[in-house]
Amino acid sequence: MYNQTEIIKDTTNLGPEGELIINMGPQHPATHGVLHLVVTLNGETIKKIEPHLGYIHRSIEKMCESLTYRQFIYVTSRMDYLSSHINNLGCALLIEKGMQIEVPERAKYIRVILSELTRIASHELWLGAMAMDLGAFTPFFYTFREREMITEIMEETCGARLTMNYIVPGGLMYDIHPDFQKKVKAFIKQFKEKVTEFEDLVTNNIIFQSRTKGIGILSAEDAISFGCTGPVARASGVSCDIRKLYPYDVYDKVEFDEIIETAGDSFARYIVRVKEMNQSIRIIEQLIDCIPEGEFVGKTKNVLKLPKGEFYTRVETARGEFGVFIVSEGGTNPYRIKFRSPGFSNLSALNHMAAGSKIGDLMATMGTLDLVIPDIDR
Amino acid sequence: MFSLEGITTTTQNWLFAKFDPTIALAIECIIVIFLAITLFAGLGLVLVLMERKVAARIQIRLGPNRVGPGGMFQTVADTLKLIMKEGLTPDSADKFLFNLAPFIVMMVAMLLLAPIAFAKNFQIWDINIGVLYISAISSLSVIGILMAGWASNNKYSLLGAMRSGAQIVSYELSAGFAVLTIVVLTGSLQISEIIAAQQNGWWIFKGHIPAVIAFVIFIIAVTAETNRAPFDLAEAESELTAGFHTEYSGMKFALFFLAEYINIFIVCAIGATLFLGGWMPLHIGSWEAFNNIMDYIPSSVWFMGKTFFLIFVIMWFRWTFPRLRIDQLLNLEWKYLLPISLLNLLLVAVIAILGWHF
Amino acid sequence: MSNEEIKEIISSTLPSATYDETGEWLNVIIDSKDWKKIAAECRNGALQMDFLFCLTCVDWKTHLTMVYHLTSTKHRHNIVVKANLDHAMPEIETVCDIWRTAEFHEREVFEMFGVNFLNHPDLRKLILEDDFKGFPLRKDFEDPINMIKL
Amino acid sequence: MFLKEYISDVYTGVTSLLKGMRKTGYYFLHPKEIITEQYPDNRATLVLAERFKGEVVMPHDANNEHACTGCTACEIACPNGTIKVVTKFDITPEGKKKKAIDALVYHLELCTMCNLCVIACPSDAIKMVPTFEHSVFDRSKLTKILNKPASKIREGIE
Repeated sequence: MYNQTEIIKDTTNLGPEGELIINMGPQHPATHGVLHLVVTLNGETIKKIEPHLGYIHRSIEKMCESLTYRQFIYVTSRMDYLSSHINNLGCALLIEKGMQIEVPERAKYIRVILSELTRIASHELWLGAMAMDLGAFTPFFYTFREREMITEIMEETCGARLTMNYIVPGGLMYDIHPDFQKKVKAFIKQFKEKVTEFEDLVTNNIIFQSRTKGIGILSAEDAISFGCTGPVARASGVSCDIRKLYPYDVYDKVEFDEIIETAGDSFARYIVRVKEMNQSIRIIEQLIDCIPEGEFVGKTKNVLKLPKGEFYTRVETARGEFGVFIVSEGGTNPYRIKFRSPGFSNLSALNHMAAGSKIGDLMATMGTLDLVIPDIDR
Repeated sequence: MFSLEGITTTTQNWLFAKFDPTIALAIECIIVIFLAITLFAGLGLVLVLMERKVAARIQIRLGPNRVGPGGMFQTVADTLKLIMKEGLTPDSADKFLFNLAPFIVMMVAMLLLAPIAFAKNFQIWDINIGVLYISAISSLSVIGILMAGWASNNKYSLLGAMRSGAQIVSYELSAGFAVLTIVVLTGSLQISEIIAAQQNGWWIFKGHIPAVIAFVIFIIAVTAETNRAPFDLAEAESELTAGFHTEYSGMKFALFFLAEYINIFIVCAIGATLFLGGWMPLHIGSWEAFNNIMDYIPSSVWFMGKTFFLIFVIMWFRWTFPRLRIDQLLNLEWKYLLPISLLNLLLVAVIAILGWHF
Repeated sequence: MSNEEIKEIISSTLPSATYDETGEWLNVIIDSKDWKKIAAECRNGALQMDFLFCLTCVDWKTHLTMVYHLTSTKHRHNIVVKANLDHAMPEIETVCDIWRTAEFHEREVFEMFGVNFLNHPDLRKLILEDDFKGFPLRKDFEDPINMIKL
Repeated sequence: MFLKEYISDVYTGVTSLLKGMRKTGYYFLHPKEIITEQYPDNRATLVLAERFKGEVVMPHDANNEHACTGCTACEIACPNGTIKVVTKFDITPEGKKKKAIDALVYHLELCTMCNLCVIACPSDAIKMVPTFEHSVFDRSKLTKILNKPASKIREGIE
C-alpha cells in the first residue's frame, strides 16, 4: 500500500543499518493470498516484519450498514471463506439472541455438525498448505482428497461447496439431504483411516519436526496480550475455546476436549489443529445419529428488526474467536457493525513471534498462524 | 549381441581410412558435440516429463495427459512455449553476467558428460583421473548460480545464490568422500577401471556396509548439490519465490531448468557407475548361467536402467520431504554427513588394506 | 465477579464513571481523558482484564464513541468500556502498551474513523492507501466512484 | 553417552524419513488411488447435486407461461441488487389493467448464490439450478433476462 515511488525506494535501497528489506507479497507463494509483509533482514535473520494489509479490503462493515438483518449474514461468508458456515452461524446467533427467536433442536444439531465439518475442512486445507509452505507438496493432495468428501456433503445439503449460505435467522434454509447422515459416516470412516498418513508423512517426519519445534514461540501472556485466539492461543496454553466457555447451540450437550498444548511453538500449533480434527470427528459422531425430528426453521417475522441496543456474540471458527458486534437503532439495518476477526489479532503477533528467526522459520510461523487474508482485511 | 562398441569402432576406422588423422579427429569431435547436444535435449524432455509423471502418481493425480499419447509431448509443447517467450532482462541487472550465467551452468553440465561411460567402451573421454575431473568440474556449477543471483539485482535471487554457494561448497565434501571410498576400493581414478573392477559384483554388494553408507551419503550429497528438494534452498519456492532464477524468463530460464535435470542425470550416472557398476550387468559370484543371461541385456540398457532408478529415487525424495532450513542443512552436512563419511573412509581403507572385500 | 463488585472497583479508581446495565454486559461510560488510568487499573488491578477482545468505534454523527470489550481469562467476566470523543477532533490515549493487540486495532480505527491515538508508537494507515482521503466508516463518508448505489 | 544419542538421532531420523517414503511409494505403485476427474471429458457422466446453487432461472411451462407476478419480493430480498424487476401493465380481455413483468433482469456477475430471492418468492416463480459453466468473454453477457420473450403469467396466479 505504498505509492509507486516508495515501492521503488523499498526494493533498491537498504534499511538504515544496511539491512536487506524485502517485500514479501502481495504476490508470494507462501502468503496464500494478498498479504504484504515488509521484512527487514540481516542476512538470513529476520529483524522486523511489518504487515501491510488492505489488498482485499471490501469494507464489509460499511457494506452491512446498508443491508437488512437477513441479508448481511451472507456477506460474512466472504470474510473467512474457509469457515464461512461458522461466520454465518455467528451472525444468525446474534440475531436470534437479540430478537429472542426460538431455534428448533433439529436445526441446532445440524448447525453444529456442519460447523465441525467446516472446521475439519478448514484444518485439512491448512495442513496441506502448511506442509507446502515447508516444501512438502504431496500432503496437500492427500488432505484435499478428504476435504473433497466434505465439500461434496456440503454441496449436496447446502447447495454450495465453499460459501454455503445455509443458515437463516431461526434455523436453516432447508432441510438436510436424505443422504446426509450416510455420507457423513462414510467420511468419518475414511478420515479415520487416512489420518495416520499425515503422521507418517508430516508429523513424525524429522525434517518437519526440526522445522517447527521451538520456532515462533508465543508465551501464554503474549498470546493473551496480542488477543490471539483459537489454536494459536491454545497451543500457548491459553484456554479460549468459545465452544467450551460460552457454549452455543448444542455444544453443551456433547463431550469433547479442549486441546491445550503448552509449548507455544509452531509444532504445538500444528498438533493442536490435528488433534482438534479428531475432536471434531468425536463431536460429529455423537450428534450424527441423534438429530431430532422436527422443524428445521423456527417461526420468524418476515422483516427482522433488532431492538435498540448493542449486541455481541462470539463463535469459535477454525481460526479462533469470531465476534460480531452490532449497534442497533431499532431499524431493519444495523447502525454499526464490527466483526472481530481472529486472523487480524493473530497476525499482529507475527512480528513478535518471527523476529530473530530465519526466513525459513517465517514460513513455519506464518503457516501455523493459519492466515486467511479476507478474514484479516474484511 | 547388440553393442554400441561396434558402431563407434566402425565409424572411427572408416574416418581414419578416409581422411587425414587431424581432420578425422575434428569430424569425430563434431559428431560428439552433436550427439551430446542431442542427448541433452532428449534427456531434458524425458526427465521433465518423468518428474511430472512421478509427481502425479505420488500425488494421486494423472499428470500431463493432453498433449500426445499419455502426455508424451507435453514437454515439447512447454519448450516451444519457452522459446517463444520474451527473454526479459531487468533494467538494473548486470547484463553481461546476467546473460552469461545460464550458459555457464549449462557448460558445466556439458563438460561433466565427458568421462561418463554410457555403455561398454562407449565413452567420450576415458580420462585417467575421471573421478577427480568430475569432482572438480561439478563444483564449478555454483559459479553460474552465484552469477545469476548476483547479476539479477534482486534480493530474492541474491539470497538464493548465497544459500546455494554455502550449500554446494559444503556438500562437495561429503560427496567427495563418498566417491573416495570407491576410489580406495578400486585403486584407480579412471572410470573404465572402476567399472571393470565391478566385473564380479557391484561395489554396493562387494563393499560391505561401508559401501552402502557411502552410497547413501552420496545420494544425499548429490541431491543437495543439484539443489533438489529437500535441499532446494537456492530456489525455495515458498520462501524466495524462485531463488536465483527469479528474474529469468524464456529460454534463459529453460537453460537453468534443463541444466538442473542434466545435472541430476549426471550425478545419478556417476552414482550408478561408482556403486552400481555402470554398464556392468548384474553378476552373482559363480552362477555362470545367470551371469550369461544377464550379459545378453545390452550394456547401455543396464546403464540407463540404473541411472533412471537413481533419478527416480531422487524424485521420490523431492515429492516426499519438506525442505530443510539453511542452518539445518549445514548442520546435517557438518555434524552428520561429514563425520560419518570420514569414519567411513577410514573403515574402507582398513577393509581395502586387509582385503576383506570380495 | 458480579457487576456490583466490578462497579465498586472501578468507582474507587474513577468516581465519575457511569454505568449502563441494559445490555448483556456491564457498560462503563467514562471520560476519554480518564481512559489510560482506568485501563491500567482494569488490566493490573483486581479485575485482571487481560484480554481486549474487541476494540472499535461508533460514529453517532454528533460524536464518536470508542468501545472497548474487555474480558479476564482468569475470572471470566466481561465489561464494555465506552468513551465519547469529539467529532471534530477525536483524541484518546493509546492502550497498546497495556494490551498489545490494541496496536493493530487502533491503527484500523485511526484510518477508518480518524481517531487520533495519543502516544501510539506507529500510528500509520494499515489497510488503506497512504494518500487516502476521508474516513470510510464515518457516516458522512461519501465515495461517488467506488461506492455503487444500487 | 554422546555417541549413543548421536546414533539414535540418526536412526530415528532416517526411519521417520523412510516411513514417509513408504507412504508416497505406496501411492506411486497404486494408480487406482488416483482421484483426478478429467472435467471437460466427463461432462456426460458428471452428476451435480440437485441443490447446487448455480444460477437463478425462471421455469416456463409448455405454453411459455411462468409464475412471476412482478411483486419485486426477490428484488427487495437480494443483498447485492442482482435482480431488477421491470413491470408493465397488461390489458386483460375484460379491459382491466393488470400488473405483469416486462423483464426480470438478473445480473449473474453480482450474484452470491445466497438463495434469498428463491425463498422470498411467494409464487415459486424462480429457482436455483445446478449449472456452473458460466464463463463468458464479455461481462455484459452475464446480465440475463429470465422471462422468455412473449411469455406470460400462468392463469390463476395472483
